[in-house]
Amino acid sequence: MTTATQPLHRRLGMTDEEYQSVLGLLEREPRPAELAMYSVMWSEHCSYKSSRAHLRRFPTEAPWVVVGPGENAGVVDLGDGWLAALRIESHNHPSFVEPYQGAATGVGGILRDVFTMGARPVALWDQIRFGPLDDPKNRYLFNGVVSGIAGYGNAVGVPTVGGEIEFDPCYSGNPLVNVMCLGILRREQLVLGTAGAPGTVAILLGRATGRDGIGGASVLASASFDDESQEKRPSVQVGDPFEEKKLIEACLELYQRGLVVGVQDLGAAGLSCATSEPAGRAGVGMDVDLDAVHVREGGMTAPELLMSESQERMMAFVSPDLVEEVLAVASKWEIESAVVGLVRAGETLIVRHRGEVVAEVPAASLADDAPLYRRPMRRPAWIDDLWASPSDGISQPPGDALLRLLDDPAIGSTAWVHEQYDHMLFLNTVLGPGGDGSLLRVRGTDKGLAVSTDGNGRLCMLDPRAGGARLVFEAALNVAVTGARPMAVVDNLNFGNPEKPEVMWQFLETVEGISEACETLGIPVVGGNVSFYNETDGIDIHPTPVVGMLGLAEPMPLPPPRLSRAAEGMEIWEIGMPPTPNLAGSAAQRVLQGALTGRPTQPDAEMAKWAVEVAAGLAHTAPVLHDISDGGLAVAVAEICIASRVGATIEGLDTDLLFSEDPHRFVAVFEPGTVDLPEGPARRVGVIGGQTLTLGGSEPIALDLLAETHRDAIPRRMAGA
Amino acid sequence: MRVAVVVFPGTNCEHDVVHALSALGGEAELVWHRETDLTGFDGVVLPGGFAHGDYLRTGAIARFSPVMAGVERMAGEGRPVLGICNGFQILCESGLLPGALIANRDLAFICRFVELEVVDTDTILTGAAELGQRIRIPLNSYEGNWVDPGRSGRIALRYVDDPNGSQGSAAAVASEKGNVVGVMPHPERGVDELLGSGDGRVLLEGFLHSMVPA
Amino acid sequence: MKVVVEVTRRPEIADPQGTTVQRALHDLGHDEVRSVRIDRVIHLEVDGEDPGEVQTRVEEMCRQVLANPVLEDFSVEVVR
Amino acid sequence: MKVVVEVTRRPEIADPQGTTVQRALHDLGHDEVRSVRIDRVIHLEVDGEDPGEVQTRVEEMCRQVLANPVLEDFSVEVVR
Ligand SMILES: Nc1ncnc2c1ncn2[C@@H]1O[C@H](COP(=O)(O)OP(=O)(O)O)[C@@H](O)[C@H]1O
Ligand SMILES: [Mg+2]
Repeated sequence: MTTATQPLHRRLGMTDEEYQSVLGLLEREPRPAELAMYSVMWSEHCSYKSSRAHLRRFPTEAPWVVVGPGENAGVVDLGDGWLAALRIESHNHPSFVEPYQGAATGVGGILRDVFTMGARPVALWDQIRFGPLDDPKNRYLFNGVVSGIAGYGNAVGVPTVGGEIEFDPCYSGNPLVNVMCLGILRREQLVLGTAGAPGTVAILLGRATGRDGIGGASVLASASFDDESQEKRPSVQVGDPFEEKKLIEACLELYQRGLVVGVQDLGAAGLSCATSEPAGRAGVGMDVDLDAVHVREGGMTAPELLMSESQERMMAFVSPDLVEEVLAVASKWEIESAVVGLVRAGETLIVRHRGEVVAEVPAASLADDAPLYRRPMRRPAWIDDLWASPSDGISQPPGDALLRLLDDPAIGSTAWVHEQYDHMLFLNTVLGPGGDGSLLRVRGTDKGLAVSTDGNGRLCMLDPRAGGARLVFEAALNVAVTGARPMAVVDNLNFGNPEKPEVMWQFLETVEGISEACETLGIPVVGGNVSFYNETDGIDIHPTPVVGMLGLAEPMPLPPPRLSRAAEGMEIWEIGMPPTPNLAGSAAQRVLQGALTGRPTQPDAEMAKWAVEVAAGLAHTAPVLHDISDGGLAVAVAEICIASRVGATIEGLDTDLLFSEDPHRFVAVFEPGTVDLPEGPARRVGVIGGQTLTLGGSEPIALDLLAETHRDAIPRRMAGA
Repeated sequence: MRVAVVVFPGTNCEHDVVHALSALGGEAELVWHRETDLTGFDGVVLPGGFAHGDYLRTGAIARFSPVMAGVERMAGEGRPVLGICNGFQILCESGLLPGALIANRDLAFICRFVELEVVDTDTILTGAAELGQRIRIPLNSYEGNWVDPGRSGRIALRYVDDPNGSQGSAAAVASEKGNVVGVMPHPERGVDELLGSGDGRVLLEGFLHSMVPA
Repeated sequence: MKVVVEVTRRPEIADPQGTTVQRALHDLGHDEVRSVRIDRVIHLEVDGEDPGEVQTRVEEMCRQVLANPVLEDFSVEVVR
Repeated sequence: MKVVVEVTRRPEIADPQGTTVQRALHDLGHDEVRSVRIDRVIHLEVDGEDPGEVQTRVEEMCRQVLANPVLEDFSVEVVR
C-alpha cells in the first residue's frame, strides 16, 4: 500500500471516496497535515467505520452506569461514593510485528484509557491467543508477548491478576493480544475527555514526541498482513513503563486537587485525536502550536507531529489560573510538560507550525464525520455443512481422555504465564490467577470486585450468536462463583476482514448474541474495542469476541470459595442445566479428535439467570465452587483435586457427559448437610477422598500424575520438547 | 515508632508497606526521594518497585537520590534500615549491604509464594523469629539473584529451595551490625491470611520492635 | 575463534533507558553529556577454521537470536 | 566528543544472560559456540575540548554510576 508513486491519501491508507468526502467537507484541497489528521482519525482503528452502526445494538443503560461507551473507559457506580472504570483493548498486529513491545505498549495504552477517567488502575487481565506451540515461531511470539506484559505491567506497578490463553492454528499468522484494565475512583475524581470552555489551556504531559509509531496502531490495526507488512515495521513503538508510572501519579495528583477540566490520553492518532476529540465533545475549537510540543528528535514535520504515536503522553485541559500549579505537579513527578494549545470559541481547530497555519478544520469533523460503512454481509454456506455433521462421541476411556486434556496448554496450568506477572501488588488480590473469576477486595468497605474474561473462537466459529451469548453467561458464572453479581461488560471483538460479507455476518451474529445475553442478565455493555483485519494471506481468524465481566460482591464472602478448599469426605455436586453429550466446539473435540464440527448447545436464558443467582448465593457457604467450561465436569473436578491435593470419585456418568461443555453449570463441593441447595436442577455426582481420581468405570489416576501433567503442559512445550 | 517509607520515582510497594506496618501498630509515613533529612524517624524502609525504571542496573540511579544521605546516616547510627526487593538492590548499589543482585537464573520474572528458613535472628528483620522457623511469603522479582564475591554478607533468611540462583540461597542479607537488612521476598505481602499467608508479620513485628525512639 | 557482535538500537527507535541515564548524569552534575545510548556487545567463542565461514554463521545467529531485526542493527567482527 | 564505554561483567560473576543465549544457540544447532558473554556498551556524546580531560571525566562517571565495581570492569575510549 505504500509505493511513492501513489497519491498521498492512498499512501496514508485512505480510499479515494474518503478523500472525496474530505474535499467536500473542507470545500478545498486539504493541506498535507490536514490529510494526515483525517487519515488516522478515519482509520478503522480510530473511527470504527465498519462497526459503529452495529455496536449501537448493545444495551448500554442501567441505573448504575455513570459513563457508557464512547469515553476512554466505562464507569459504573459501586455505591458509597466509589466508582469503577473498566476498558479492554487489543494490540494484535503490533504484537505480531514485535511481540515484546507490541504487548507492552498495549498494556500502557489500556492503562491510560483508565486513568484518563480519574481512576487509579488497580488490575490488569490479559487475553492472549497464539498458534500451536510446536512451531518455534509461535513459541517466540508467546514468550515475547508474556515478557512484554510482565515487563511493562510489573514495572508500571499495576498487577496482572488474571486472563485467558487459547491456542489454535488460525492464530499462527495473527496472534491476539487483548488486555483489560480496571480502575477505582471516588466519585468526585471523575474526569472526562472534554476540552472545556473557551480560554481553557491545553497542556501536553509526559514523554517527548518522536517519529515512533507514525500511523502505527491505527494503520497496523486497520489493514491485513501480507508481504508488505515488513514495510510497516519501522513504526514500532517502544514503551517506557517508568514514564507511565510517573504520569499516573502526576495525573492522580491533578485529579485529587481538582486541577483539570478534562483529560485525553494520546494513543492511536496521537495529537490529532487528543486535540480534535476533546474539542469536538465540548463543541469548541482550539489553537494548537506544534512548535511548543517537546520533541525527542529535531526536524519533525507537522504531519509527523500530528500522527506520532509516541507512548506515555496525556493532554490536560486546565483553566488559565491553574496552569502554573499543573506545571509544578508535573515537575514534582519529574515528567516533562508543555502548554501546546488554547481552547477557542467556534468549532475550528487551527494548528500552527513554524509560524504557519498547517491545519484549519472543523474539530468535530475528524470524529463525527468519519465514514460509516454498512458493509455487505452474507451467512456463510459452510455453516450448514458444519451443523450437518455432528460431533463424534469419545472413544477412549475417560481417564486417558482427561490426561490428554490436562496436558493441553490451553487447559493445563497457567503458572508459567501468571507467575511472570506481579499479581499481588496493592494487597487486594483475594482470588488471583488459577481459578475462575478474580476477586479483589475494596479496602475500607465490605465490597469485592470480581472480574472474569472469556473468549472462545472455536465455539463462535461454529455458531457466533450462541457463542457470543455463551461467553457472556460463562463470564457471569465465573464472577458468580466468587460471590459476585454481574454488573457490566466490556467486550473486545477480534474478527477477520470486514470487507468479506461472511466476516460481517459473523460480526453481526456475535453482537446480537452478546446483546441478548446482556439483556437476559440485565447488564449493560459499558465499553469495548473492535479489531478487524485479523487475517493473514487471505485466511481469517475464527471470530473471537472476548468478554470482560465485572461483578460486585457485597458483602464479599469471607472466606470466598477456593479450588483449594476441598477436603476428605465432602460431596461433589453438579448444579445447573443438565448437560447433553454434544461435544461440538468443545476442548474434547479439539484435543481428542482434532475436529471442529456440529452445532454447539444453545444457551438457555432462564437457566443462565438461575445458575448465576444460585452460585452467587452458595458462595457464602460452599467451600468450593467452580464453573464448568473447558474440558467439562471431568476437568473441573480434576482442577479441584489438584488445587486441594486430594482425590475424588465420580460415579455413573458416561464419558461424553463428563467432557460436555454445555453451559449454565458449576461444581459445588461441601460437607454433607452443611449447604442447603435451592429448588432446581442439581445432581450429586461424587465424593472427595483418597489420593486418586476415579472417573466412572476407568482406572483410578494417581493425584501426582494429574498434578504433573497439568503443571507441565506449557513449560514442557516452551522447553522446545 | 515513626518509620520513613521512601518513595523514589518508580517505587510501587510504598502503600502496601505503609498498610502492613500500620496494621501492626507502626506509624509509617511516605517520604519523597528528594528529602534529605530523616531526623525524627526511628527507622526507614526502602520499599519494592522499579526506582528510576531499574534502568542501567537496578538501584544504580536511585542510590544517588538526596534521601540516601539520610538513609546512610541512619544506618551509621545503628538505626533499622530495611530494603525490600528493589530496596535491597538499592542498598547493595549504595554499598550499605555487600554484593549485588543480578538477573534470576532462568531469566524470568518470578511472582509466587516461596518458603524461607530463618538462619540468623540477630537482625532487625528476624529478631522476633525463631532460628530455623519456616516462613512463607511472596517473591516478586526479576533481579533477585544475589552475588557476593567478597563473601562478607550475613545471610538472615534462606530459600528452602532456591528459585533464582542466589548465592547461599540467600533471601535476606544483613550488614555486619545487623541493623541494615535487604530482603528479596515481600514480608508486607504476608500479613493477611485472606491473601494467602500471615507469615510476614513476625518479620515486620521484629522490625518495629527493633526500634528505639530517636 | 573470538567473535565480537555489536547490537545497536536503530536510530529512529526510542531509547528510554538512554534518556533516563542521561537525566541521571545531569543530576550528578555532568551537564556536558549531550546524549547517551546503551547497546549490547556480545563476545562469542566459536569453533571453526575459516573466518569467512564463521562470520556467515554468526551473522545467521544474529538474525535468529542475538539481535532483534525489528529494533536493532548488528555488526559482526571475527577477531581471529 | 564521542565516547564509547564498554562495561564488562567480571569473569567470576555468573552471567545468566550469556548462559541462556548459549543454550538457545545450541538448541538451534549452533553447537560450535563455545562461550557467550553479553556486555553493555554505552555511547556518549560529551562536550569538551581536551580528549584526556573528557576521558578522566567519563572514567569518573563509570566509577560513580555507569559500572558497578562489585560486578563489572569498564574501559573508556574517546573516539572524538
Ligand atoms: N494469560 C493469562 N494471564 C494470567 N492468568 C491467566 C491467563 N490465562 C488464564 N489465566 C488464569 O487461569 C485461570 C483459568 O483460565 P481459563 O481457563 O480461561 O478460565 P475459565 O476456564 O474459567 O474461563 C483463570 O484464573 C485465569 O485468570
Ligand atoms: Mg471458569
